[in-house]
Amino acid sequence: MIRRLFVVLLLAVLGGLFLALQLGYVPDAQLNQTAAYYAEHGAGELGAANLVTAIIVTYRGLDTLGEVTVLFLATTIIGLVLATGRATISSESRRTQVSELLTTGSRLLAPPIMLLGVYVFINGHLTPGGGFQGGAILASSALLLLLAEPLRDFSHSLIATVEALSGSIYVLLGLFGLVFAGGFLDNRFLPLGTFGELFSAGAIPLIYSLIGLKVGAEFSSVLVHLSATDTTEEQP
Amino acid sequence: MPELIGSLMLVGGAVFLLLGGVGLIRMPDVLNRIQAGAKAVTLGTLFTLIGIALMRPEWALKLVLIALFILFTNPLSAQVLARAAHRLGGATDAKLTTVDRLAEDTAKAQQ
Amino acid sequence: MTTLAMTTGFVLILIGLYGALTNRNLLRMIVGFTIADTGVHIVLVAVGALPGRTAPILDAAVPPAEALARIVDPIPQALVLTAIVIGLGVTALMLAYAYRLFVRRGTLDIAKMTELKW
Amino acid sequence: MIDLLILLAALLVSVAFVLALYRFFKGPSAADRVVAFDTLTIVSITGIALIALLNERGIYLDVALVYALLSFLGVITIARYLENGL
Amino acid sequence: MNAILLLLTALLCVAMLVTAVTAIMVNSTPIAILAAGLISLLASVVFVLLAAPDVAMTEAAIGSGLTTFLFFFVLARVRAGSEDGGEL
Repeated sequence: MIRRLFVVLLLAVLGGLFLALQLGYVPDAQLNQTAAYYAEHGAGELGAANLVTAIIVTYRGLDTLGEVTVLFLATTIIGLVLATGRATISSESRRTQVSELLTTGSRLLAPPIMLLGVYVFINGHLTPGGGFQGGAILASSALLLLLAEPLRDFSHSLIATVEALSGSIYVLLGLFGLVFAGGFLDNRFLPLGTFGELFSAGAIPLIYSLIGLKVGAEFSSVLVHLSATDTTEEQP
Repeated sequence: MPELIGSLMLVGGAVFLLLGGVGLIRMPDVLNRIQAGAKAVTLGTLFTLIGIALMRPEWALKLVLIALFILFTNPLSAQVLARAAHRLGGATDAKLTTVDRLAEDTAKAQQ
Repeated sequence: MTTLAMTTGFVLILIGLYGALTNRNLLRMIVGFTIADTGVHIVLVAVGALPGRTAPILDAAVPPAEALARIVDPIPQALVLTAIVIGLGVTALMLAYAYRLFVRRGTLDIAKMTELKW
Repeated sequence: MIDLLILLAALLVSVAFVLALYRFFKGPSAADRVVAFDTLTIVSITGIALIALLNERGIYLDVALVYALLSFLGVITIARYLENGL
Repeated sequence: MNAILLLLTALLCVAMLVTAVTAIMVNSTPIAILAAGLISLLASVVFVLLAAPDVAMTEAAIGSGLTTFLFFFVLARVRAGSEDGGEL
């Protein structure tokens, strides 16, 4: 009981802090300096219609590289933690069969979902979306296949290859920017093209597609690792 | 004129959504609620999407795609859910339901 | 609208923290953590959303010349975008640890894990 | 006239949302709650389309696209969990 | 038109708060996880209202399928092993 009281006290202090923040908050009428620069020059400098994409891929590209690294580390640790956990719970109950409709439907729906993921990250510089969303959608199609056929063997080596290749090419493209254009991860070593078309904005679609493939491979590997935790033989 | 027809269809679809919601409250057991939640709501969403497509013809392609996806995915989830509810037991009100083909089939398959 | 969303975000953080601190089941603690995470995202996006403006994506509706006067702040959105993805990685990591703990101990009750108590 | 009709549609959708939410909180069995969850996601698609219409931004529809194609995954996961399939 | 958007925001915010309280207070773990998934779906609509479609798309893609799957998968493994945690 004393512990709960302590928790409530802590939350009350935190709530008071939040209340002060909330009451003192006045919404800006105009963009602040950084945002105004991005809004004014983003489209002209980089040729990207989606300013969020421009910030993630180019202006704050180094942060994104760090973030992808964090994600890679998390995935690796999950693989390590679960790889030693193969000897599992003894009372593994028998799984219920998948209904035929789900199997057929998943075979029908997985390709469109994958296609939507590719559409989302290729059009990342024009419409909402981009590599992270597209990667999550790609992993969702893997999830659908996993739900429909729990015993399906996903190729670990394929996932690892895609992840490693896209990661290396991503860094390589960043170095291209350093050599041929203004700096690391600069997208202007390819022509900027016409504003608002698919093949525009320099290397942004290329870089974001690579991020999408990498994120998709990482999430898929998390899902596959988790689902492979029991290796007990299943009744057909 | 297409704007007016579109907004009328929008209201019609919203009425179907409302009916689906009422059905979700009023229906007696899980399987009946799945009927209301899947069929009426899917129809209502299709109507609203078509209505908006009539109001803004330049968005029509995306709206049709959304409608197509809903037509593909919603029956699938409703069927899987209904099967799970049936397997859990207690999904139907025994006084109202007299025919249960899935249970018959399962019994036949196990023999 | 912005104020409403921001208040909701703050209250969600408090509710999620309460759940994470008072529950004894590890999975329930992770659920509370997820809720607090969502609250943080909402607060950050609400800070960047200026009233009466539109999304920072330039197309026929918002030509680049009008961008300065009509779009919201894109920087918090970029931050939150990456935060959500990292959040999923962190949640998956926590769940993997919880699963390992369960395999070792046969329980998810935090009160039964006593090595770190003194 | 058209504005009034859109307002009416938004109100009806809101009422449907509240009804489904009521079923989510009350629902005696877990399956009831999942049905309400499914309904809520589909009602939300209409909500997003309405928001896009009111803001005059067609790009918001992309969110509805992702919503329509992915929201059923959650329902299928829960259904498989309920029938001991995971 | 602004009134409608305000109404929708208020509705979604109240729904999120009530769902969060449910997720914390309810006794069964699966329903708590379901409520957390509902919060992230509602949050993605709020993000659209706050003019952040990118964030909304991320939340919709990740919150609905992947998070729910991870939680329920671990929960199913735990339920297979013992009694605590998995009852409905």
